[in-house]
Amino acid sequence: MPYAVQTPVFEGPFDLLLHLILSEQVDLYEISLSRIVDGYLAELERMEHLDLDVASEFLLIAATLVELKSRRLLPQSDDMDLDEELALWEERDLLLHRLVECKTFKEAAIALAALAGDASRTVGRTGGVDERYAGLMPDLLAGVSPVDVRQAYLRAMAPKPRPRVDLDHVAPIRASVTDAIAELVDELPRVGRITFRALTGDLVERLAVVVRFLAILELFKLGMVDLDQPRTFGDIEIVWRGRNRDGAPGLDEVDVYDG
Amino acid sequence: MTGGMRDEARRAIEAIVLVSEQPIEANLLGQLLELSPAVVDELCRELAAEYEADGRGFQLARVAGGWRFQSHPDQAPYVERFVLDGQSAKLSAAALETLAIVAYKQPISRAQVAAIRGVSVDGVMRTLQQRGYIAEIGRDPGPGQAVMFGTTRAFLERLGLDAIDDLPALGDFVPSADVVEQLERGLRPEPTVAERLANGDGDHADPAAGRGDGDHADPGAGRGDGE
Amino acid sequence: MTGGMRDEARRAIEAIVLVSEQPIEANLLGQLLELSPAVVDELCRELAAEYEADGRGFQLARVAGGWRFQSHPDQAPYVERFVLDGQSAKLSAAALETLAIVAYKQPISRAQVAAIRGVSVDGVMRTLQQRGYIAEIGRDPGPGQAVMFGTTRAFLERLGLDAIDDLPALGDFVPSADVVEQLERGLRPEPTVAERLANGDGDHADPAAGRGDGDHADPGAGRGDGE
Repeated sequence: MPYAVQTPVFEGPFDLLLHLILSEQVDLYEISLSRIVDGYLAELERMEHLDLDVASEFLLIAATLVELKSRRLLPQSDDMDLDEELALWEERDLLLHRLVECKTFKEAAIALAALAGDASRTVGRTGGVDERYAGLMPDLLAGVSPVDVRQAYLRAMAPKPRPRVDLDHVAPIRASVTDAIAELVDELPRVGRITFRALTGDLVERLAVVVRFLAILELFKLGMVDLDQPRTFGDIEIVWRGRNRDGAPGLDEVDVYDG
Repeated sequence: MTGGMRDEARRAIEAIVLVSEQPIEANLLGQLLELSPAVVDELCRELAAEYEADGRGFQLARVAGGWRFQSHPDQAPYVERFVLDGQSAKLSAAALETLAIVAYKQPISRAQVAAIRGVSVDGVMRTLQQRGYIAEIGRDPGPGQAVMFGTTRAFLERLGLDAIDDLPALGDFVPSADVVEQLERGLRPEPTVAERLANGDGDHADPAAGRGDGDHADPGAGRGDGE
Repeated sequence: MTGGMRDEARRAIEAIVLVSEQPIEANLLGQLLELSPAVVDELCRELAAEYEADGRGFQLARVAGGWRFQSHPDQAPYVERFVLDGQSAKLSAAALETLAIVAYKQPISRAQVAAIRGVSVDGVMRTLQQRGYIAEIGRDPGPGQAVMFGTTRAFLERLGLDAIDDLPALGDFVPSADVVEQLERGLRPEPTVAERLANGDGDHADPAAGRGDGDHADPGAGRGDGE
């Protein structure tokens, strides 16, 4: 498990993004969205390798990042829907705002830790009164009957209302890149050659599209598909290069094909 | 108030604060001694200064809205040796961040905290609640009636604060303009000024521009190169 | 022993004894400070004389073979007033629930009580123990050797019970004057079959009975029976 030792575990997508953008000691003008997106995706991949349950929060932010990056690749596009473009900008601003907010509370947390550290150097007295005064203690059970005790017990044992979790910020599905790869390894040999647009035509969820995109990149890296883009900014064509249709490799064996 | 009465009140304060199991409010001390809270606070400050001047191993301190006796921070090494159960386990980074959000944004719902942190906070919030640092302090009047959380006295005691207003201002922690600019640039979906200039000049030798072009042609390439 | 070392040791003694909830033996203090018990006793006597000379409202006293801080006897009137007025004279709902859990589940550890209540119970358990309603009654034989708590004779006496088995059984509930009173106060005890029958026969004009009917639909009603 060399990974576990080398790299920090990120608390969440903002944590990871802050790390990627702020830890690079580069000239301001050299910060590039592409590099950050690559770093983010590499980290996602690492988490999958570590068999961590990659939370949908990470994937949602990945979706936004990939979309931002893909916009960057297009020139001042004419065919882009203006609403879509505005929505993307809004999303970006929101993401930026959340990063700033997250960073603010990270700093605040450091200050709280310092306060707690100072405070832990003192211990308050809880010794209370000595036995001389024990008789004076008012009887706290005055007016309490055995039945009250039973009632209190039943109250205490009653199942607590389950905390209702607001899932607004979480995608309803948990898409996994690994699953997507498995699907593609099953599907691509049958079709041989397909455009990315066609491959994702039936997907409604943006997140699902992104996950497929990540899966394709993964397969490309492994040399199992070729990517071809005949026209600049045109459709991306995916060509299956896998050798053995029937013996479609399990993901564990995928590395064998590398190189 | 004569000097004798003053001495009398000071002694009574010492006795009562000593036997109180938690920080005791100036109000309550005032009621017991028939003094105004302001006078009580003044006498307590006097006593505190005296202990410090005498080099005592304890302090009279104002914590969580009341006065209490506590060991002097200097003596932490000895006290830690004695208080074996390390009474307050260290708070994790996640717990501290969550606590900071609740402290500054209270009252706040679990979902709102999760939105700020970008991850689910159910487990952390439950732990903080169990440890008594946060508590349910009401319900959102809105349609969802979400449970709203706030910090507790125990939180103030843990941080050695007198009141929640004594927290440093949140504004102190807002990232500097430099950092914000860096973040903004990291998420900028258009060519940077440098690139635009480079492209405009048609300077093909510029490696940055070259890299950009590579990306255009093949979305996978940049990634592959990086590996 | 130099003067500086002496001062250092005195301060450490003040700090440790202040935070200790029990009288602390010279032996133990000596171990912590790497001093002989005789020297510790000497330093403690010195400190005690100093507090007396300074007219402090507290004392350092030797009790039950150890040293402790306590309020000065001549401050007793104030301490009494504090004990009588200063503390809430009623058990909070939370404290009563904690006490009830200990009563029905004894022997039980602090952690087990906390697990049931879902919040930290350290403070409440300490108060209940100080009031003499619960006490340590042994140790868990398991690996953790957790302290196990149970209720005391005083608890039984206050409730007018002979033995812990005389607590109302959880399954069969006999309505009493208390229940009616509770209904009127808006608390909702779970009615049993017997009660339901009684209500069915009963006086429809009775507001308490009417409220009881509402409870029947409550799936929680059967819960008590299941215990």
